Amino acid sequence: MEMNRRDFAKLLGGSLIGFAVGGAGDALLKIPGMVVPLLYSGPHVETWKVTTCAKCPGKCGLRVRMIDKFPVQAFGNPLSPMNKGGICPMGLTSVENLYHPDRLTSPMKKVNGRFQEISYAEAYGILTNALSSNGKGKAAFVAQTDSAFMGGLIKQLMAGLESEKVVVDNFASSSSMPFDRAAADHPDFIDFESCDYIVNFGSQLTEISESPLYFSRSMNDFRAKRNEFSTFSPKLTPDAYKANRWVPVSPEFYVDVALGLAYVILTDGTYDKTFVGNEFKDFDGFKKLVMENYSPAAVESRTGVASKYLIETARKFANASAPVAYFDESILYSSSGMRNAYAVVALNALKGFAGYGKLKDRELPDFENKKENESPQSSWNSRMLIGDKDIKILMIYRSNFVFNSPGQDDLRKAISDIPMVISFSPFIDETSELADLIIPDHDDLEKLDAFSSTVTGAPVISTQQPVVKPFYSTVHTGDVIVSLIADLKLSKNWSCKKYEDYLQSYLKPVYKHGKGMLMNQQKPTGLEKSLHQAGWQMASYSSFDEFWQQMLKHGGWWDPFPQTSKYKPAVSLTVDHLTANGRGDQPGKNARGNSLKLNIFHRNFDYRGNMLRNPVLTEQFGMDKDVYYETWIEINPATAKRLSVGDRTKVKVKTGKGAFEAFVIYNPAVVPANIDVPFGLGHTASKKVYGVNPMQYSDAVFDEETGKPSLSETEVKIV
Amino acid sequence: MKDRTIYLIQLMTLSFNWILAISVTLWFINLVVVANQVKDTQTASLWISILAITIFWILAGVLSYVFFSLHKYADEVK
Amino acid sequence: MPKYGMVIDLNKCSSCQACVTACKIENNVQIVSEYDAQHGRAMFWMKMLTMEFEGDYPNIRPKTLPRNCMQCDEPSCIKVCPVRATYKNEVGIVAQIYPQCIGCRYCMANCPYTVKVFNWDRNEQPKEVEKCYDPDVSVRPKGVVEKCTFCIHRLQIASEKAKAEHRDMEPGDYVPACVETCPVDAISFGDLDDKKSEVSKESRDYRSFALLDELGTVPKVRYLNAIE
Amino acid sequence: MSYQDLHDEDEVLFRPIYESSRSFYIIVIVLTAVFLFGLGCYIRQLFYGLGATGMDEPVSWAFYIIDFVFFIGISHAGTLISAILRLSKAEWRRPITRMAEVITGIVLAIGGLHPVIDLGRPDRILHLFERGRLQSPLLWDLTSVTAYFTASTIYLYIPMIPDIALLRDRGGKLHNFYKILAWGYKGTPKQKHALERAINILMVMVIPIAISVHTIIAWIFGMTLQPGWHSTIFGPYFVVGAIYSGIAALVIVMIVFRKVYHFEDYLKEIHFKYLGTLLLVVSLLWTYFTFAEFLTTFYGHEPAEMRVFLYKFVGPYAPFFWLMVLCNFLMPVIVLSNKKTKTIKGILVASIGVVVGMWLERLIIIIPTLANPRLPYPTGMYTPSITEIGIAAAATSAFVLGFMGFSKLFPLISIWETKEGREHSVHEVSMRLKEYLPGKTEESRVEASVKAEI
Repeated sequence: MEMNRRDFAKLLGGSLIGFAVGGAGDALLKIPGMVVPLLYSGPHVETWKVTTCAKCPGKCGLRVRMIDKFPVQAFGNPLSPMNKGGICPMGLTSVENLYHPDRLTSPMKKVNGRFQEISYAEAYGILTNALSSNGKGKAAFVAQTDSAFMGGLIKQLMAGLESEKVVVDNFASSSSMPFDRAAADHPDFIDFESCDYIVNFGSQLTEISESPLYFSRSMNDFRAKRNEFSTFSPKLTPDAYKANRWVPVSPEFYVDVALGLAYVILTDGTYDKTFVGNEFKDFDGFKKLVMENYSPAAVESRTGVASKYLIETARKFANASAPVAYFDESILYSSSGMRNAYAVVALNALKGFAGYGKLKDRELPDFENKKENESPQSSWNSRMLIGDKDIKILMIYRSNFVFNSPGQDDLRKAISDIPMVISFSPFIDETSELADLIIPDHDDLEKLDAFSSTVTGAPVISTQQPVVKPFYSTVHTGDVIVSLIADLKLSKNWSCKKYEDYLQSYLKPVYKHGKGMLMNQQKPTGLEKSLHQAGWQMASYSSFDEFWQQMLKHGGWWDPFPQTSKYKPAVSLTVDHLTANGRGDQPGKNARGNSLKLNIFHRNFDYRGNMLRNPVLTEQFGMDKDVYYETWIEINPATAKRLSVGDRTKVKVKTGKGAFEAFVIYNPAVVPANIDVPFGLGHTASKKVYGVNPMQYSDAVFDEETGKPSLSETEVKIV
Repeated sequence: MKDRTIYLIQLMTLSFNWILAISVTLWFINLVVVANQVKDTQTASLWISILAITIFWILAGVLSYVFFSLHKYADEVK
Repeated sequence: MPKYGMVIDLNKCSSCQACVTACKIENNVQIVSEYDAQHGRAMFWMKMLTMEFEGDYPNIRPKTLPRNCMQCDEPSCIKVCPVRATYKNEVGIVAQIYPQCIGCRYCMANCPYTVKVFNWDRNEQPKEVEKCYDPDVSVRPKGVVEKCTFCIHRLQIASEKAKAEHRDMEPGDYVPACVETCPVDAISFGDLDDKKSEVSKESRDYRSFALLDELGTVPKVRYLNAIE
Repeated sequence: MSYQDLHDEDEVLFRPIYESSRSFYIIVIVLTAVFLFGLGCYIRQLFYGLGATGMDEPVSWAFYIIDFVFFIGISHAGTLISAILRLSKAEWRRPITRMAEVITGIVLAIGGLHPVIDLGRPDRILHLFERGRLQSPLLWDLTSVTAYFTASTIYLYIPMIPDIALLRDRGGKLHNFYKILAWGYKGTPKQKHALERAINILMVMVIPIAISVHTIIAWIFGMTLQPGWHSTIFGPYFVVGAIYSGIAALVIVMIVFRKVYHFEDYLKEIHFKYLGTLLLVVSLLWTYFTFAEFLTTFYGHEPAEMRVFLYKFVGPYAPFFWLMVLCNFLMPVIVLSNKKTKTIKGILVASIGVVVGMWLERLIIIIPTLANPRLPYPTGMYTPSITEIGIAAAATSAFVLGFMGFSKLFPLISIWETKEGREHSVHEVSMRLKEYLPGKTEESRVEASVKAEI
């Protein structure tokens, strides 16, 4: 650097001034009052605010630690019935997303392939123009939210736009959808008080489920009572560690396994004959199908599951007084997705759904509407974007579906062919980078929302309150949609101005109903329970406004003593359900062959590909395997030796879609015919790309009914 | 250089060794005091200190002995 | 004076790693760079270890356990520290004095549990992590050794709070972040000398064991064996 | 007698002090460049932290500590050997002792710095003095290395005083420098006597100090609970290893300077043969210790110990281990026990092998243990970074530079001892020999009177 004398003088002067302000400022110069707040870092007062975590379907209560009105940490809310003070890695790091430097700070418009910041008014104008000119019948909406209220709002918008093309990706509704379709109703919870045997078909109860924390606790209690459970899954995930028997099986064979179990029960005659006689409409057809095709020997030859395990499991299932054959959304992730689920529903039906419970109290409007909002899901799904020329407007709410499904190139092309794509994502991710307009949503901690859940056996409404004022010019997507409905006059009698009004309209009946309590105290004692049942209320509020404010303050409302009943639906399941479209039902054929298969598994650090931009989670992602910032594959040592692949070395993994580099981890619990690879890394839209996204290399195999991708049917080679 | 200056410089170099011995001593005394203050490994500190201090003093002593005897006997007639 | 200890019930533990994250964010443990992490310098005070696999495929289960500092009663790290940067305080916690550490890493070499981690590089954190620093815990500079301290800052806060309220500390006033976070209450924490406390009862349970008990380090973190 | 008389006889020993060839300057420049590179590496490490090295989580000690142990081991060349040889009145020691002691002084200073290089916070080094904890073997080490450095420097300096006096008397540019250092030595009998007395005291003192230094370095490892380190044999094992590498280093230095400064007349083949025999004996001793150490480990078959054992024998460190066995046992024993190969060249080859082998031994002791902790941890090969290699190279070049610098200031072979040997010892030794024989001789009485005279 060259420096002449004048520069030096300037520098000297500058540093002198700096000294005067910085060093002697307090004493010598009187700092004007206006400047003080800028210099003063605050009194560091600690406060706690309660909200709800929206990172996964779990709806855990969060206690956010605020220092001078800024959140710094989040822990579990001990008063929430969902998590009782515990919290998972995603919840713990939820504050970091708030401060993430990659967050979008204002609405963005794509001009010549580059995003430009625009004002919200302008963005909203573009959105209303597009919808009013081109909207009716030509719009599609892909959303991912675990809030039934938000989902309902989106459906209301699309109903106003006269479009069926809406999918709200909601774990709870996806999990209950097979019940709704096969039995016209769905169970609300597993009745852990009576349930004494569980067969789990691939669900990761303690990691990814409707409430991982509730299930973690319940499964511990369940086991402490010496109850048994078996898990059929393609990978020994942490929740299968605890299973009394883990039977490795590929997800597309769940249907065979479930029907094989049914075969044993039918042969033994140990099924619930009264229930089946009264409620199972097409039982004879079902029985015929099972008896013809699903003998344990046949199942073994197809799936590789030893018939002794089938028989053992089936007998335990049949002899249990209240068994549950459990599945959730994850059962759908295979080419036989819905058939898997139907088969498990049928298996449950054989024992009269004895382990499932249903909330009797149907007066609560939320739970009435839940059904309307969530299900039956329309048959449209995001895969159907491909080749659909009618869609002129696509709206995307928080769903990174390009990232978490195979066949991404087709999707990308389909999306870029749509003239107007509007994303509400708070980040630039793999999906929102394709959008023409982004109206970023608030961060979870800046947001108002509510979630309902019945999975614990009690109706719970958890509220998410904005613990901090929005940092940037982001807009609550709920507010956008509410004003869209109002401005475009899409609904009659629409009186809501904000999302808050919409939520309140749903929660008013809860207040009027009068039962239950806020999450402001521990679960009431037995005495309080008797008082409660005698008609005493624990309400600490006198008006709806007060109720609403307190609900936000305490993180929600729940009814600790609900009236429940057994779940005894009429089963309308037919043989067609199980042999859907004549596809896939190919008894006797070993579909898997001898080749290695890529099995993509999920971990509890990322649910649907939007969490691993968080530095803490990204670092910890492979910590237990000591792999950091790169994709690893887990391989059975026997397989590895056959392929002469060394432990903790780098290999190239090749599929039909290309090849990627991965770090080899020996894991003797991996199915010898599989190579397990974790889902979550490989966000190509982030500034720094760690690892690869295995979906990108996965074959585009889908369950036709739901459009869920198969995660374990891609042939793979190691080169 | 004058003999006087040279002698002073020599004395200074010798005193380095004494400074070392004395500072080692002070250091160890400090460590023993600290150990005593925090009530932690007092005996071990004491014994190790005694051993180490002795060695350094002997070494300094030997060097001084050589220095002073060389100067003392320098003018002796052969 | 109480003697704090911890018992981790492996029967309940669901390997969810929430304790690991909680520890990381509570104690401002450095997130190292990609290069460092891949070269064995990732820093975790609490870590999920897979000890071994039991059984044969498919009836195989990994034995996993969360491993933090064992807070030994006879700590081998203290013996070798040349500057008293690690010491056992009056409540039995093996604490670290970061400003005193000279970074010789002798304690790391002598810890049989490999719980100590070293700040190999300058502490450069992503912006969002810096914003979420726990104000109660200092951020360690490069070149010092650190490890789990049973969230000793929480003890200080709890005891000062109790003092301000003119009462004695009660069980449950002070728990480390991992204990608070554990979704399945697998970790119990408290006074080992109090025979009535849960942790003391559990530590005398027949299922209880300590890691590398044979070394005579007398860990105050014990485990309850998972049984079928 | 006058010192001027010595000139014609031992002029070759003075020559290096007054004359420097061109190649000398070239070597100095090259080595200084290497040293500066290493210094740069260290400064970079100061800025960026120890992340600049290749160390990681289980392998938290590596190159610096290896070099530390290695250099301190080499330092035993000197003082210990010269003290033992002096003590046992081995007459062939006379041209050797000075070089041995110089090695000690220089290498100790370099080796002693390595733990400081290894520190994460060298700026806090004073905490050792303020809040040190004497139970820590590192403090024992600091003390014993300081004591050894002091003792060996004094032990180098005192026997050098007569030679400095010679240089002073010759005049020249550095006249005042030598005058200061000569401490007024004029060679009077009483001065001589005082000097000899001091040498005798130091000779006895230096041996336990030297042994304690390496024992304590061994205890840094032996006092831990780690598999492969926690061993009672480590103290003597390290001492033997230190003497072994020390002799080898000494032989190399002697051969190099013999060639460069034309000391062939002083360092004769017989010296190397004797040193070769010593090397052979220590080699066998070292092998014995190694065998004992590994056999007990293997026989005990403790799982954690066995992991380390197998890591060395058949695991990733097997190449280094077997190379070490070759360098430290097979090669020296074959070369040194065979008359045909026990030439100066052969001994040089054996010595280089031993120095390399002993460095590998330190590597094999330190890294496999750290890489195999008791709890499951991923193990990976440790690879040094450029920083560590640079600093190791700088340390080596500092050693050579130091030696070269020394040779430009002081004679590398003790002139007065050579002279003394020439004048007195021939007679004294023959007297002594006769004394060993049965019967009292006339000469022994004469010898006694000669001694009394001195």
